[in-house]
Amino acid sequence: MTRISGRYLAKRIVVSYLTLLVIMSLLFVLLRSMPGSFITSMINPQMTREQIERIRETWGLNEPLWRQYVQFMINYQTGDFGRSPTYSTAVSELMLRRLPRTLILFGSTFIVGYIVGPLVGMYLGWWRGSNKDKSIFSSSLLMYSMPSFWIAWLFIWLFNYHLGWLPSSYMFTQFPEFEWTAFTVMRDVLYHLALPLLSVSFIGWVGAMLIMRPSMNNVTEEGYVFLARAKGLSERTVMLKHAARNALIPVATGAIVGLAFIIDGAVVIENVFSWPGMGQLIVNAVLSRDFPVAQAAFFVIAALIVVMRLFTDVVYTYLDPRIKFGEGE
Amino acid sequence: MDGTDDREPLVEVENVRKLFDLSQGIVDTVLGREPQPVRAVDGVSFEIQRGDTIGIAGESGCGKTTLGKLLVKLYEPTEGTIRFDGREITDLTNEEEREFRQRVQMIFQDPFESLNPRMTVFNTVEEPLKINDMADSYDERRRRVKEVLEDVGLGPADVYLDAFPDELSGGERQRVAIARALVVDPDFVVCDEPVSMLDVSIRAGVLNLMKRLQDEYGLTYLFISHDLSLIRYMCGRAGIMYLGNMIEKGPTDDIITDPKHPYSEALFDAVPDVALGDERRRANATGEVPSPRNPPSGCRYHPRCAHVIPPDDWTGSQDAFRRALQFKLKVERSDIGPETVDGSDTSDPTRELVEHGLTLDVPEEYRSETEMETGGSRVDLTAVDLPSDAREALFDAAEALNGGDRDAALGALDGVVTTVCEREYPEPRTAGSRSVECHLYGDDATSATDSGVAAAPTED
Amino acid sequence: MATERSDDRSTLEAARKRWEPRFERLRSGWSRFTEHRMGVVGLFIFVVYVLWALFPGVFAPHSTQWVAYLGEPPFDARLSAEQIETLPHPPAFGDPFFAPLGTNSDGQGVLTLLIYSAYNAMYIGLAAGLLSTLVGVPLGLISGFYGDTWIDETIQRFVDIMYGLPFLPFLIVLVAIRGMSTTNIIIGIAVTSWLNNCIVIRGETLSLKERSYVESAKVAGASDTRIIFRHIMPNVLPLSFVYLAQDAAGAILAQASLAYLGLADFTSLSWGIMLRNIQNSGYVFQAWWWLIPPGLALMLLAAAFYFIGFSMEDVTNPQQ
Amino acid sequence: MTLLEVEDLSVRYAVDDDSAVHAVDHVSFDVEAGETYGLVGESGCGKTTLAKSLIHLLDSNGYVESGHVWYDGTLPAWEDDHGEAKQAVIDDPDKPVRGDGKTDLAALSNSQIRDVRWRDIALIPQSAMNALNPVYKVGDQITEAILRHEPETPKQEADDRARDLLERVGIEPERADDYAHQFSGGMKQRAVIAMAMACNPDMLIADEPTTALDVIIQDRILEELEAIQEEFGVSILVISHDISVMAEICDRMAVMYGGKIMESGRTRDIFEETSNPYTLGLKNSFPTITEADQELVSIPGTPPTLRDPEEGCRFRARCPFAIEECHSSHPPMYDVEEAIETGRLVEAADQRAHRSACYRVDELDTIRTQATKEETWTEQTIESR
Repeated sequence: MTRISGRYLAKRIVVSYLTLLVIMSLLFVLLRSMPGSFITSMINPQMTREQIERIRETWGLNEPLWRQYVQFMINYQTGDFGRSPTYSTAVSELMLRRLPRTLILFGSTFIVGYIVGPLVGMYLGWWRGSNKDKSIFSSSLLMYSMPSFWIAWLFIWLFNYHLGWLPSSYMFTQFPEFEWTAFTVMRDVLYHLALPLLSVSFIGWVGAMLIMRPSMNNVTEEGYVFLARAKGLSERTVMLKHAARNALIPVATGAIVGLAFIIDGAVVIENVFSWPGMGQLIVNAVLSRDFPVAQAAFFVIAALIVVMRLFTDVVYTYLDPRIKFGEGE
Repeated sequence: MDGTDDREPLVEVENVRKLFDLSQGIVDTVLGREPQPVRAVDGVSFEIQRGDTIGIAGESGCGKTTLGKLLVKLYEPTEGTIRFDGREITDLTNEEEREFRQRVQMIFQDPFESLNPRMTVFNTVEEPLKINDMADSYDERRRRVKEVLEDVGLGPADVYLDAFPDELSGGERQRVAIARALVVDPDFVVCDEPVSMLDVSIRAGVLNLMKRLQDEYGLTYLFISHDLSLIRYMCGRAGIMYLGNMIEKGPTDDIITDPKHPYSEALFDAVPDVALGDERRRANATGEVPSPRNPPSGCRYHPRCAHVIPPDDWTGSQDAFRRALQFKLKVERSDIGPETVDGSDTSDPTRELVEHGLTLDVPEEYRSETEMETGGSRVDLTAVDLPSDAREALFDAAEALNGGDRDAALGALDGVVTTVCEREYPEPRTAGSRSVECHLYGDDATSATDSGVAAAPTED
Repeated sequence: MATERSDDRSTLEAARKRWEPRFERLRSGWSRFTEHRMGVVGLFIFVVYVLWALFPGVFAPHSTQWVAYLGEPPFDARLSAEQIETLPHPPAFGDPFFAPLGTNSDGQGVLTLLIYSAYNAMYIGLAAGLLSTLVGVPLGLISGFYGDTWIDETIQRFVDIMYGLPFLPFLIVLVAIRGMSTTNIIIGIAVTSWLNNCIVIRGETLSLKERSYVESAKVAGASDTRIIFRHIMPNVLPLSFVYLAQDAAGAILAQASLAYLGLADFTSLSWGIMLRNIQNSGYVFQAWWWLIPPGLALMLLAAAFYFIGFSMEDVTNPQQ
Repeated sequence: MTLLEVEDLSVRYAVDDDSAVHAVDHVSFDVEAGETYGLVGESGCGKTTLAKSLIHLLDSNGYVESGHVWYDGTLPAWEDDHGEAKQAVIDDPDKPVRGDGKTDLAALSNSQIRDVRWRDIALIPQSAMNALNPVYKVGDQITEAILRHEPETPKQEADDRARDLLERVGIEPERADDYAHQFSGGMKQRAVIAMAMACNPDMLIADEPTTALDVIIQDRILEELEAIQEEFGVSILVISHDISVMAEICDRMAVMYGGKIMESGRTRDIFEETSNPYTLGLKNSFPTITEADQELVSIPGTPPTLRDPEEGCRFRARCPFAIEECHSSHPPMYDVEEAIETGRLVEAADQRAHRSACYRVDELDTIRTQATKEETWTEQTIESR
């Protein structure tokens, strides 16, 4: 019965696509504007002339710049990210392999952050100015101020080094003594996920809280909250049903900023925990000057954000009937 | 107030239109969305004589504020011309524009928003002098500012000079705003609801101040308000606006004691009065003001009008025609269909729908008895004096609606339920001392009565 | 600005009259700020760090060249194998040497490094915050002031796209390509962090623009620049300070992350580099005196910025 | 029969530790069953605070300092089968129920007053335009109120009742499935009225019911309120700053200033036998549409801030008739008829009589004559006193 405004969605899809095009172009510009040429870093003195020539050719460096650009854009849109010199496979394959692993970490932290954050924000916004609000808010800001890798180390020190409860690296047990079934694998992944998830979420929820708190506080002034009280509803119902539901609307639009923040945390955390995802990949690629991989990894993460943003747009239309019926914006 | 036309008018507004395009983003353009401008002011003409106070009245969204802002050049008109002191204000040279900015000022509605919270009273009032290079020195500006502050009743001025707006009361703020407008000694001041945010006991003081300053400074006012009693108190002449049109203009007393346009009539009927005694007549208008983004065709008021004009060959009563027109409008707005009736009349669902569609959304005193009995959900068909062809058309339409075919329903009504008010915009015409934009008056009016009050409901 | 020919005293008097109400305002704003304990704490931490950054020699027990057992250069000896064995050394107060927070594996005093690194963090935070404010605020002002025109549309679409960029991966790629200097890091952070600034300032400008005091200024003949600078900017500046503080905090943390990932200038003294060195030398879980202080220092500085920022938001928020 | 007796009610807003805004100060009045009672006054006079305090809807820093709100009706738990208070409850000294079965709403706890809200006293808030929650269907918001107070009602029945109520106020019942943004301003106001009648309360508080509306819609809403009252027999407590609206719909009214009632009585008495300097001043400054050449006179000065007010009549600083006595204490509510007939100042025994808080009610003729003259109200004459 509730139909989502097709026009609104169409608009968001067009914007998303344009965004991806611009990100691709940006990548192209960034790489070609490198001091010297970016392939110098891939060439070592042992290479033969032919080898060097072949690299130049695969990168199309002999073509005029605009042809290179067109070719680059076509390749990227068809999912052809070139070949990696260090991993010596097609970059796209590498991406496909790494993406699900990263999604597990990104996705779970996103979910945890966007459950905890709005809940705490709701509570603080409702009681804004109270002593509880002041102390919880300033402590969450302290959490928000912690370097993510540092807090991860502290967690490892406590839960792994000191207590020995949880593993401190990798996604799977390296030499498992159990049978590989879907269940054991899942359990094993969750076991390895625990600390990285805790580390990113420890900081990541604050972003959502920072949006929810003032939003909730604004909503308490609204006429419908007053009316809900006048109807004799309990404070709890007024807060949860009438206030929080409306206060969530800006959180959905702000979710994308928080998502980017969580991704930043996750990229660092992947490196701390040797989680074999995109974050680890992009850092390794950059350090080993494997530009095809770095470039593609960056693009995939950006695309992930764009897709997530489309998703939050849908959530947004669900939350706000004014958009759902194509009348707001 | 009449008969002053031999003087040169200070402000002449000729057929001015102002459309606000809702901005079209790049993406909307790509997706081919139709732009739908808001027709804020839609063809308004009038003149203001020197020294007069002319009132602009109307409900929210009628375009009165936009009109005011057009006159002070805050907006550029989309169409039409505005002349100030004989000069068209759209093509002023820089020098002329400076002069214009000195001679024309505006006072805004909300005294809590019209003063910059980070500027002192002195800085606020001084600013127009500074911008227009009107005083040579700081001391001179200070002297002038003090003088004006005392003129507007904020004396001794020294107390106020260094105050910030949030330290002042609403009445004091509005006086500061007036001082700011008057500090450059203007000729023409547009006052946009200057007292609507003020408490009643303070209002009169500001209004009387404005009247006094008019004499002292030789001002001409355009006084915008939704409050008709204020218009009456302040203005010799007035114009009533509805959806961007000035539907009636003339001497205020005449408009109020004997409104010509059906909308003016409804508007004045609706004003409650402290004078107790006889029950006041309620406003005879259906529904609410439609969106200015998509205004009705012809006379903008015809969908709500009590005196909407039936076609020449209409043999029934005017009330019956008004009801039939309401039926048609409900079909157009998709406000009627099998789901809007409760289906209690299983024997004749078509008749039920017709009787539902013919009801009027008006105060009780204008409803028929059968309407009252059903709580406004049905009207007895026999009590509506419909011509037979109209009756047939309505039944055809209702049948089509019950069958789910809205277009066929509209087709059935087409040509039968039709009115000049819907087809043509009424050009302004003279009625007594006023100019009225209504088909009831003038040559082409068929059922015009001079008072503008048409026949009472048909049961009589 | 009172340039007329009058004697100095009246000029002074006039100036005093004009500025007094403003000072009064600042004073009352300050007293409202100090009601927020969080903001006062933030300000205190901030001041301490500023002092560290400006006069590290006053606060640090040693110079950065100081080495455990050997003292200040020039050295007349080398570290013996047993001495090296004891490094990193836990906190020591006079015996065998003075290092209240211990030493790192090279024998440098942790407290000394900590204090000398404040400059770097301050520099990066303030420079990146200022830079992103300088980009974001004018763009936001322009976008808001010319709201609903092609200028606004262009800026907003650009912002939209920039929001699609993952911040840290973008920094990683940027620094990898352009080089790992501090300047590049600052520019990179500024390029990606002005967005919030721009959006918020735009929103505020859009609403301020509709205030009748802006229209009133237009009617009085004020030019666009006068309206922007005299009527809109003073009302959005407090808000932009809030975002400057947030951007500064974000920049400090981003730089630390880059350092950890091995993408920072290793010759500079910075808390991020200190943490990186712990990992490189493999003492993360052994030398708590080396691990905790730099992280804490980072956290407190970022928190100080956030505390100041959010308290200012409360003070300047007209709704309160 | 008296439905509501407000007895010596004082409401304060705590500003900081040691000062408070005396928003409502020792106010007493009665509302009869089925009548429309008006509270009129300018902004900040305490009229809205007074109304909100009746059912404990004050902002968090507001509190009732003293006084009683006797209401003819009680908590569901304390009711017998006829809806009257149980004898056992009346006899229980711990329960705030009086011998005649009236309950002191001011003494109820937060959870107790929630049972009274909407079921006994419904409220149309000041900003009825924003009173509908944008994310829920309008019908569901009405059903919510029904289910809150009559939890045994089947969902379907509650829904049907919501639709009936909407139809009753002139909204097509199928619009119950719409969201608030799909309603026009007038329809929102009607929907809130429908919602207010959902649990068939005995009393309706309408806080500025027409302030944001255009005049034609206002006209229709006023008609709707009258019709509702006729049909449901509900008492309406109207709060407004617009004395012309009050004149039209109220049976009786009270004029408030500075947290005090200055004058109260039948509407006709207040307008035709005005007996308080403030009311006289208010009438002087209010323009009417019917009079051609009226002269408006404003009351000089501004309303007092009510933060720790001084002793004396709240209006004395703006009053041209102030005498020495006015500085001593705020005058009690004198019986006007008594003062006119016998020339004596007697505190009104009956809350329903025509009352005026002025030490000079015995000189009404002089005051009324002088009040019509503009020079009486100019600033100088008042300051010279």
